[in-house]
Amino acid sequence: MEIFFPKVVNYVCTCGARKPLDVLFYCKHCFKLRCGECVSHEVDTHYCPNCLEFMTSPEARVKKNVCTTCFECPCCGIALYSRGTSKQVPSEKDPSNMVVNKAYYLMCNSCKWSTHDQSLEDQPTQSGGWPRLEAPNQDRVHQLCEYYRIVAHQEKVEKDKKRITQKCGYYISDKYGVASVAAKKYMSLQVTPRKESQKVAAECFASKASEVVDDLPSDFLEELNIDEVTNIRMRLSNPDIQPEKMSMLKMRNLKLLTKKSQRCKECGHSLRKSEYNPGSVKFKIQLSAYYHIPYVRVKQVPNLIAGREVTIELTLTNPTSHEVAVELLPMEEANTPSGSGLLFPEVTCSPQLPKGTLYLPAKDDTAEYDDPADKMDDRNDKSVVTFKRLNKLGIKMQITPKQAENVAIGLRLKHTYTNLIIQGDKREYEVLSLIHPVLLNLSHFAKNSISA
Amino acid sequence: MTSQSSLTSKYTTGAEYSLTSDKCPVVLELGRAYTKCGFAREPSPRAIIPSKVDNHEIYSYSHSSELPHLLQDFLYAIYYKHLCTNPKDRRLVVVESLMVPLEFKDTLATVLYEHFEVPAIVFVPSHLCTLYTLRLNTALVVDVGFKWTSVLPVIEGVCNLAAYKDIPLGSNEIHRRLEKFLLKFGSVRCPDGQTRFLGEVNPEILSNEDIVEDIKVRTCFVTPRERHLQAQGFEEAFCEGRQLELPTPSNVQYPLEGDKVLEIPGTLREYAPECLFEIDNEMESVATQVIDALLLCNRDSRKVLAENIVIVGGTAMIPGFRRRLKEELMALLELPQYKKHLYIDKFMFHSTPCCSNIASWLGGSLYGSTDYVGSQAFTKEQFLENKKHIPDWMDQKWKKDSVPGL
Amino acid sequence: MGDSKQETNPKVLVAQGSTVVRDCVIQGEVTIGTRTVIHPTAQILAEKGPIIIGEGNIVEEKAKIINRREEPLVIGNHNTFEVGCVVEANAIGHHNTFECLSRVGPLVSVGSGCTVGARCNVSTEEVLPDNIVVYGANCDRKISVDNFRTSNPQIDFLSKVMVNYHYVIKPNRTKEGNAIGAE
Amino acid sequence: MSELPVVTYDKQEYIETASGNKVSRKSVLCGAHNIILSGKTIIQAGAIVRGDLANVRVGRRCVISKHVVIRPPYKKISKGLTFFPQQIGDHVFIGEGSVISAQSIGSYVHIGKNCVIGRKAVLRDCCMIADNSVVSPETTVPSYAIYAGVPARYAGELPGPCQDIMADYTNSYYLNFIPQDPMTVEKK
Repeated sequence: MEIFFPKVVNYVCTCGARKPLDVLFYCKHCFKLRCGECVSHEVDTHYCPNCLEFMTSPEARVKKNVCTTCFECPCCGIALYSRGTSKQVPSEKDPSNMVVNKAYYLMCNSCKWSTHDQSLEDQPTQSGGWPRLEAPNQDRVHQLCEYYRIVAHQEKVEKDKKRITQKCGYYISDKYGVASVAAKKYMSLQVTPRKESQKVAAECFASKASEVVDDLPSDFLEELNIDEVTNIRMRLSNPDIQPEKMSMLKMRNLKLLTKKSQRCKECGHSLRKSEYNPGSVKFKIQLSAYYHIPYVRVKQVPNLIAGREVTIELTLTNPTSHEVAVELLPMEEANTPSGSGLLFPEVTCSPQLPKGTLYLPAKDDTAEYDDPADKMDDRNDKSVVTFKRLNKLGIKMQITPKQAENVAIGLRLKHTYTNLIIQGDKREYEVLSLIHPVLLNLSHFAKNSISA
Repeated sequence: MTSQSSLTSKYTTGAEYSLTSDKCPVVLELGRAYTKCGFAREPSPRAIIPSKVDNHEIYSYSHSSELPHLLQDFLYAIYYKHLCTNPKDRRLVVVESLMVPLEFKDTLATVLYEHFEVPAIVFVPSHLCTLYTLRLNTALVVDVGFKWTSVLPVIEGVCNLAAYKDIPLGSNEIHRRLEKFLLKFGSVRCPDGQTRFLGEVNPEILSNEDIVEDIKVRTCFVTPRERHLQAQGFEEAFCEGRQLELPTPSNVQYPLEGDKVLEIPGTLREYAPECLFEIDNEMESVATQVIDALLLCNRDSRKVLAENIVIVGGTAMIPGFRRRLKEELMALLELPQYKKHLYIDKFMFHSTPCCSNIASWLGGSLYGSTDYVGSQAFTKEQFLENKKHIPDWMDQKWKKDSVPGL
Repeated sequence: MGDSKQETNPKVLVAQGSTVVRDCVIQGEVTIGTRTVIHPTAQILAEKGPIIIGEGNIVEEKAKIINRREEPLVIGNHNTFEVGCVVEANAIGHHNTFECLSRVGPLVSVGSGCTVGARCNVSTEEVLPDNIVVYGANCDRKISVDNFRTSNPQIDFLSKVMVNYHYVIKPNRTKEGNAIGAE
Repeated sequence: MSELPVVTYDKQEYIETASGNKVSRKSVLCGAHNIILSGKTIIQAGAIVRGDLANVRVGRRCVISKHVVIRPPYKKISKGLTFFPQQIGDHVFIGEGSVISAQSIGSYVHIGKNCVIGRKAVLRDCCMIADNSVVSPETTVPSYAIYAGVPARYAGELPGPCQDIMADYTNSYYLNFIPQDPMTVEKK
C-alpha cells in the first residue's frame, strides 16, 4: 500500500486535508489542489468485475446493479466459475444408443461450494439460465407498497384540492414559480390510481397478531457442528433470507463495480474522466496533481537524535514538460494560529532550507530513465544539490530535531507552473507561481527503512 | 417484477423532482452495529454493512470534529461502493433511532447536504416506520438492538413518547459476558498438542469484536424460562466448575486463528444471552421494559397494545428470544405489583414480513415509495434556513403530520 | 545438493513409471510409487521413520513433506501437494489436495478427498474426515458435495514433458514394488 | 512514495544479459529457451520459472523477488490436459514468496509478498494484490482494483496515476539494484 498511498510526504490540499500527491487532483482552472474529499464524484458507468461487461447507468439501475451472467459464492463472496460435466444418457431417437450429454454447473474455486449444494439443476449451456433469486416476501412488500401509495396519493389529492380551491398559493411554494407548479399539480390530480394497483392494494390486509411465537429449535441441547452454521457475513450478504445453516445458502448475482469521474466543486470543470471500456486504463481527462506539481520525496534520513544536527536528503521531480523553478519557503510564516490552534500543529521541527531558486529540467519522455547522472545546471547552488538525473534533483538540508520520536518538518513548496492558453489558433504560455504547504514525517520514513 | 416497474412513474410528485422522479429514494438506516442501505420500494436492503470506517465505529467518535470525516468516508462507501448511485440524483429517507444524539443527526445532515449534495432528506423514526411493514397503526414496538433495547407504544399512528422506555441491554452486553467467561473457561487446543485456557494463550484475542460476535451468532441461544428457573445459581455453579443437574448443551469446537481450536462451554452458550432477562439492581430487564411501557400508557390502550407487540432489531434474532420474552412477560403478569394495574391476560405478537434486523429499514423503504417523501422531505434550502438544524421529530411541525398513512 | 548421493542412496525406492527429478531433496527412507511426479525443489524429508508415497501423486515446487516420527508416514494415491505447501501429517489418504502455501501439522491425520486451501493451516491434533474443504482466512471447514475421485489428469502430460528438461532418478523398483533386476 | 533505498547484490551472483536482464544464479529457470525476458527484468535468488511446462513471457522492467514461483497454468482439454503459455506485462512487481499461476498479468501490476495467484487468473493492467492474499483460480482482477484477503476480494481503488507510479517504481528499483563490485559502484 505504501507505493500507492505513501505516508511520509503529505501535501496540504486547498481544503486543509493532508494527502499524498498521488491521490490529489490539480484543477487547471482554479490552479488549486483538490482531494477526494473536496471534489464531487459521479458514477459514470458500471461494469462487472468478473466478465468486465460494460453497462450504462440506466441499464445498471434496471438490473439492480448486478451482473446478469455472473454469480457470487454465498460462502466466500467471490465469483463462481462454470464447470462442465458429461453424462452418458440414452439417446432420444434410439434409446439403445448412448450419447454424451454436456451439462454445466457453477463452483467456487475457494471453498468448493457449488450449485449442487443449493440443489440446482445443471444447465445445458455454459452461460446458463440460472434462476434469479427472488425475495420470499416480494408479493407482500408489493402489496404494502401499492396500499401506502394509494393512501398517500388520496391524502395528497384531498390536501391539494383544498389548497387549490382556497387559492392558497403561497403554500405551494414561491420558490418554484407558483403558476407552473400549480398547473402540474392540477394535472397530477387527474391521475387516478390504476385498476391493477388498486386490486393489489385491496389484497393488502393488516397483519394479524398471534399468541404463538417462534420457538427455540427443539434440538438445542444436541451436538452443534460449527461448520454447518453460517457466519454473520454470509447471513448479511443475503438480507432476504439471512440463512442460518450452510445448507440454506443461495448464490446471488455478482455486484457491479463503477467507474467514477471527478469534478471540481468550485469551478465545475472535470478533473478526471475515464474511458468507458472497463478494460481500458486510459483517461479522457486526467488532472492528477502527480502530472503537474513537483514531487517531493525523502531519500535519506540518518538516525534522529534529539538536539543533534543532521543532514537529510530530499529529491524534487518535475513531472511537466516545462522547466520549473522551485523555492523552498519556511512553514512558519504560514503556520499562524487559527481557530483551534496552529494551522499545522504536526510540525515538530524546522529545517534549514536552502535559499535561492532551484531549477528542475523538463521531463523528457524519450530519455532512458537509467542513463548515468547528467551534468549539473550552473544556476543551481552546488552546495545544496546532491545529484541531478533527468528531471529529478537531489537536495540536502540540515535539521535539528527537538525530539527523537515523531519528527515532522514542514515547508512551503513555491514553484512555477506553465499554463497553456489556447485562444483560437493562438497558443500562449503563461507562467504562474504556486505555493503548496508540504509536510514530511521523517520518523515514519526511518521506521519504513528499518523494516525494509 | 414487470407490473411493478410499469407503475413506476404514475404518481410522481411534480415539478421539483421531475429529473429524479423515476429514481426511487435511497433508504438508509445507520444502526449502532450495522448499517442497512438500499432503495425504496425494494423488499430488502442492497447491503448490510458494519457501521464502521476502517475499524472505527461511526458512533464512537472522541471529538465532534472527527465525526464529519467519519461520516464522509462512510457515506462515500455507501453511495459509491454499495449503492453505485450518485447522491445528487435521489432523495434520501433516513430511518433514525430515537437514541441518536442531536449532534450526530445534524452533522449527518450537514455532510449529506453540503458534501454529497443530496437534494432532500426526510428522517423517519424507526419504531414508527416498522408499522408500515404490518399495515398497522397501533402497536407496541420493541426494538432489541446492539446497545439498547427500547420500547415505544404507537397508538393510532401517534407515538406515545411519555411511555417510551429503554435500557442498555443488547448484543453488546452478551458480547461482554461471552468475553469475560471465555477468557476464564474457554480452553484452547494449540498446535503443539497442548490444551490451555484462552486467557493464557492470548488474552487480547477477544478484543476483536468480530470473533465474539461470530461466537454469539453461531452458537448462542436464549434458553426457555423453565430451564432458566431450574438453573438458578447458574453463575456460581459455572464459576465453580460444578455441573448442574440438567442436561447441558453440547460444547462447541470453534476454529480460532486457523491453527487453534477453542472449546466453547455449552453452558456458556445459553448463559451469555441470559443477561437480557436477568433482573438487575434496579429490578429491570428487557421484559420489565415492555410491561413498564404498558403501565405508562393510558389504561384503555393497554390491552390493545399488549395484543399487538412487534419485535424488531438484530438481537431479537437469537434463537429462542421471542419464546422467552413471551414467557417472561407472562410471568411478570403474575407479580402482584403488575397484576393489580394491568388488566391483561395475554400477549400477542406480530411477525414482520422480513428478518427482524431489517424490519425498520423495510418500513423506510415502504415509506419512501409514497408521495410523503415529496411533501415531507427537508431540502437543503430549508436546512440552511433552519440554521443547519434538522427539526426534531418531537417538534410541533413534525408531530402534526409525522405519521401519514398510519 | 547431493544429487549424486541420492542416486546411490539405497533407501530411496523409486517405482517404474514415476517421474522424480534430480533437483529435489529426498532424505532418509523414501518409497515413491508409480505414476508419481516429483517436481524440482520439492523436499521429502524422512527424518526418522520412512515416507511411503503411493501412486499418481504430484509433489510440486518447494513443497515439503516431512516425517519426524519413528512410525512410517503412508501417503495414499492421487494426492497433489501444490507449490510451497508444508505437510507433516501422520497419515494421508487418497485424492487430497494441499493447495499452495498450505500447512498441515504433525498431529493431523488426513482422510480422503480433502482440500486444504491456499495459505490455510491445519495444525491442532485432529483427524480430518473425508471430503473436508479447509478454506478462507479463518481456515473454516465444510464438507464438499462434489468430489471427483479420478486420477490426476496432469500426470500424463508431466511424465511426458518433464523428462525432456530434467534429469530424472532412474527407477529401481517395478510398478509392483519389486526390486528391478532382483527377480 | 519515498525514494527507494539502494539494494546491492554480489556481482558474482547475477548474470546480466545484453538487454539488461539481471538473473540470479541461485534462481531456477526450467526450460530456459521457453522463457523470454524482454529486458531490464530482475529475477532474484530462489525464484523458479517453469518454462518447461509452457512458454513464459515476461515484459520489460519487471521485478521477480526472492522465492517467487512462476508456473504456467494448465487447462483440461478434450484429450486430457495441457499447460499453456503465460504472459506477464511490463513494469510488474512480484513480492517475495508469491506463487504465480495466472494465465496473464497485465502491465503496471503490483503483487505483494506471499501471495498466491491461482491457476488461470487474469490480472488486468494497473491492479494491485495486497500482501498475503490468495487470488482464487480463474478470477479476473479488473484495472485499478486492489484485491486483498483469502480468498482475495475487491478491497479498494488505486489512484489515477498508478500506471506512472508503477513505472517509476520499477524503474527506480532497477536503477537502485546495483552490484557490490567496487569497480562499478556509482560515484555519489
